[in-house]
Amino acid sequence: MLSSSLIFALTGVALFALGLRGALLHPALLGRVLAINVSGAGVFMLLVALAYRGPAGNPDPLPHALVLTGIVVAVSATALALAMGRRLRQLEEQADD
Amino acid sequence: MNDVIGLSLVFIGVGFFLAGSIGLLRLPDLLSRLHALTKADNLGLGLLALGLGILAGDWLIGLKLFLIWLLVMGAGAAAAHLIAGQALRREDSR
Amino acid sequence: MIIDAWLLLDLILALLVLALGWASLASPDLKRGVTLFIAFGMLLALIWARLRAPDLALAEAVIGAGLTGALLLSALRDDPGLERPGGPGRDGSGWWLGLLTLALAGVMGWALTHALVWHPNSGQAQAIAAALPESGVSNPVTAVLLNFRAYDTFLELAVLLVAVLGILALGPARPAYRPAGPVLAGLSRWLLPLLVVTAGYLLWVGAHAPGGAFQAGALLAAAAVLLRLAGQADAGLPGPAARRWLLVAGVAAFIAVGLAGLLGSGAFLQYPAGWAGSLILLIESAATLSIAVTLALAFIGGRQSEIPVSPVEKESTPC
Amino acid sequence: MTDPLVWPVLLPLIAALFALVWPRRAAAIAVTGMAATLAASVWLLWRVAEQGSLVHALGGWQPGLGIALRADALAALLLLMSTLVGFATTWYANGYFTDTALRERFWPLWLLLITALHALLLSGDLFNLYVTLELMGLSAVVLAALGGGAEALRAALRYLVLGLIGSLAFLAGVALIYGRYGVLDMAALAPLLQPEPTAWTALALMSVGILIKSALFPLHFWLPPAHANAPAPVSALLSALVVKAAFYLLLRLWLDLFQPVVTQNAAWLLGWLGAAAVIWGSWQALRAERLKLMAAYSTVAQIGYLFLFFPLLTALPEGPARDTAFGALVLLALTHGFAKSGLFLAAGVVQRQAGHDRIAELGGTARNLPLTTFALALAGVALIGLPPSGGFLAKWQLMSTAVQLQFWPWLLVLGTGSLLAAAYVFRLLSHAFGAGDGAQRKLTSPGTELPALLLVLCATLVLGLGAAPLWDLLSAPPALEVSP
Repeated sequence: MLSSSLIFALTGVALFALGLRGALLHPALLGRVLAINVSGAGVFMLLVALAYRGPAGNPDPLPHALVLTGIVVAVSATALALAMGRRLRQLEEQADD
Repeated sequence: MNDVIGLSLVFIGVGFFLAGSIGLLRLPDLLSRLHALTKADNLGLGLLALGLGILAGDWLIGLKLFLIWLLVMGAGAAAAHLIAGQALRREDSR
Repeated sequence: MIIDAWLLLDLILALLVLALGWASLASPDLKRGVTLFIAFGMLLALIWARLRAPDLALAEAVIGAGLTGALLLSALRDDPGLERPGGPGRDGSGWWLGLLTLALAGVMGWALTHALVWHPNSGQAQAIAAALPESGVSNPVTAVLLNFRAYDTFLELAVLLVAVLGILALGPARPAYRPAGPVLAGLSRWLLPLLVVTAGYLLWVGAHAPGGAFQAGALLAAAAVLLRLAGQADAGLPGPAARRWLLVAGVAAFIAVGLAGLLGSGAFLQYPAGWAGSLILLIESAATLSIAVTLALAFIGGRQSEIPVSPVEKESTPC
Repeated sequence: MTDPLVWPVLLPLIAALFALVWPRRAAAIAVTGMAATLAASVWLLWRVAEQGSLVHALGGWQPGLGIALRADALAALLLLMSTLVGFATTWYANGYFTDTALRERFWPLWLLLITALHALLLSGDLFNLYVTLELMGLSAVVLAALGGGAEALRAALRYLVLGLIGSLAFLAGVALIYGRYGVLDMAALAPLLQPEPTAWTALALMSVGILIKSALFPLHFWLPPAHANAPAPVSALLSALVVKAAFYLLLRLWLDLFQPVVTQNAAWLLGWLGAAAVIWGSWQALRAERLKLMAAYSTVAQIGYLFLFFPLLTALPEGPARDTAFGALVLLALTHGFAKSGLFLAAGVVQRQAGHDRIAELGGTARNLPLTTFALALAGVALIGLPPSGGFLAKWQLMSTAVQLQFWPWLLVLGTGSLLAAAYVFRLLSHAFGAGDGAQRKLTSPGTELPALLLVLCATLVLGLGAAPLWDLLSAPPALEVSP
């Protein structure tokens, strides 16, 4: 019963859990942002795997569209988080001076 | 016949990639690693593109593959130059 | 028993992507982690292509690996202290969270296997294929994004807008890079027109082949990133007032077309018969500009007018 | 003929775009936009009262292939509350931000947050809900960081990271649902759902994601610093609406969509977490030294009360008794929304006039700011649950339902929670009425004090006296049963 869909869907689940653990535990903000991206990639992989219909069939385009939306949301959130982290560090440095 | 030539070119190209990757992992310092990587990858990709072009048997696809090769060579050369320059600068400041 | 060659390839890809994901998060050196993450993104693009999702492969390569990578690397440049391992964190107390996520993965895997093996379903593929001729485009992913589920894309552009407004509200831009040396300058002279032309091509071709507004916008943004790396502080963007108009263009185009549909046929975002293709291209063109400016501003990282006068001397653009 | 469903989403969004392009006119644009949104929300509620529920198939596509907007009485009532609170806080914010540059940055984001709230309330599609959750989360985070200080930014960053984790968990649940059932439209999905591994796991993932955002104990820890350090109008919106929108989503999933999947034990788990939130949040509110922190912890407690309803509603069979309990839940949510937003606005006034919000040093506030102190007191009345507020009726109904089901622990929780609430409210008022010159009256225009007063009047008088029609409206059939 092992199919390409199942392999990548399970890999997606593993990446999701791996990223979740990192997002909760990584000591640095940048690491957490990385982890959230890995976790998101896991969910995306789950969706793309679900859409796959074998080498002959046409894949279901709906999950592809969802993932495209998800990728763009992820990059927006990443950019915002990094900008906030940079601003916070500036404020902390000012406070230290 | 074309298939045999194409496939063997692809395999030789993959071999160059493999050699480049091993060089990246095994060579002692940054500059020699860069050397191994750029040379092997440029040649490997060229052979790969050529082989795939022959396999496809379509001059338009071949042209596209050739353009890809050119682009990667240009970008790769510039990137290697930047990395090497950065490395040298760091050594100077040390 | 002979294992299918595809399955073998899939297993290798799956193990490789897991290893890269793990290594990028486990690395105590964040610079190494970011580099591994970019490789992870490229591998993802490969997997999307393998799973016959070329639209996603394009988007992942440009956005997921490319722009996200550039953002992460520039965050490291701003704060070299980040590379050091350690820092405030919950050391050692997180083992139970690790166990919890492991259990979660187990449960999800079980549920998924249950769904995939015993209850396979075809999703919306047939409904989409049946409605595709009426959608105005022949690339099914574009049809979903800009017609069937255009409302998602509409709100997604609003998400982009919020993110960029947030970044602009937070503070001044990151310091500019030093002017490029001859090699980088030469490269960008060659690459820039190529990127712009490719972006235009992707926008146009999205109607019937892989591509579309997001990939095109991201490529344009990549051109801006290249310009900024080569030392141009404003990344080739127009002035503040024009930027505002460009930022709202995508959402505004959606609203205008949507309202026309609401007044004409009673449903928001309903395209009049025969006009769907052109209206989608109109929305996509506006969205491409908005996405490009948004992502470029995200890379610049703040308000331009307040860039520190004395640029910080950083060793990120040699030559 | 067009229907009102898209307007509550579109109007604030259009206003946001105009406010961005014409920053000088942003305040006027925001007030106009909110007034128009208010009209649309009233129109929507009126149509829902007339028809029971509304559906708008976006793009003219069959929901399932496309996305549908849906409104029933619950959505329409929350939408109206959201617009009223949004309107009052917009009015208040107009005088709050004195720095021109900050004002110009504030307005578009503010209107985008309101857009996100309304899009969430009206969405009928699981993936679209994910997009609205992200839109709401990101705009809320940015607004919470707008206070500027390192403390606010640190809290906002934690809020962001947790919010993103929550959204991803939600999305993972949505992916599982699509993998098993192939549908994202909630109305089309409802008849397909069965109690089985995929549905359980998906519901668990989505619920955890939303519980983080609705700050149910013990996932509440991000809320107090984020809400207490944000600018006052933003705190009001975050506490009254953003948390409530996440709760609304949970309500939709547990009582509507996943009803056949939910087990009584799971509902009890939520109920007990709610009970812990009531006790812990009220206790922390009593110990808080700052007024805004007290208000934020009180939100943790008040969210807890809402969760006490879950096991009762799951245990009750369909019928008038369940409808009444459900009405009480909605009444409590609405009361808290009005009371808490009023409390935060009043706290903002006090903080501005006194230069701080340390409760122990607020002596003289009653003399110097009588209207605002009155608003604080009325908000307290609603939060404790004294008559004639909506909170009184709702808690009374909660108590009698618990008695009817012989679920005695809830009486203890309600009693303790109300006593603690009374304690923290009276502690605040005793300081405010005490001697001192904590809050010196500087220039105060009616626009500063009135919005808070109007909001708490809604919580106490309007909802207390107008509860009966609300109950009637809610016993109409839910939206999911109506096909387009």
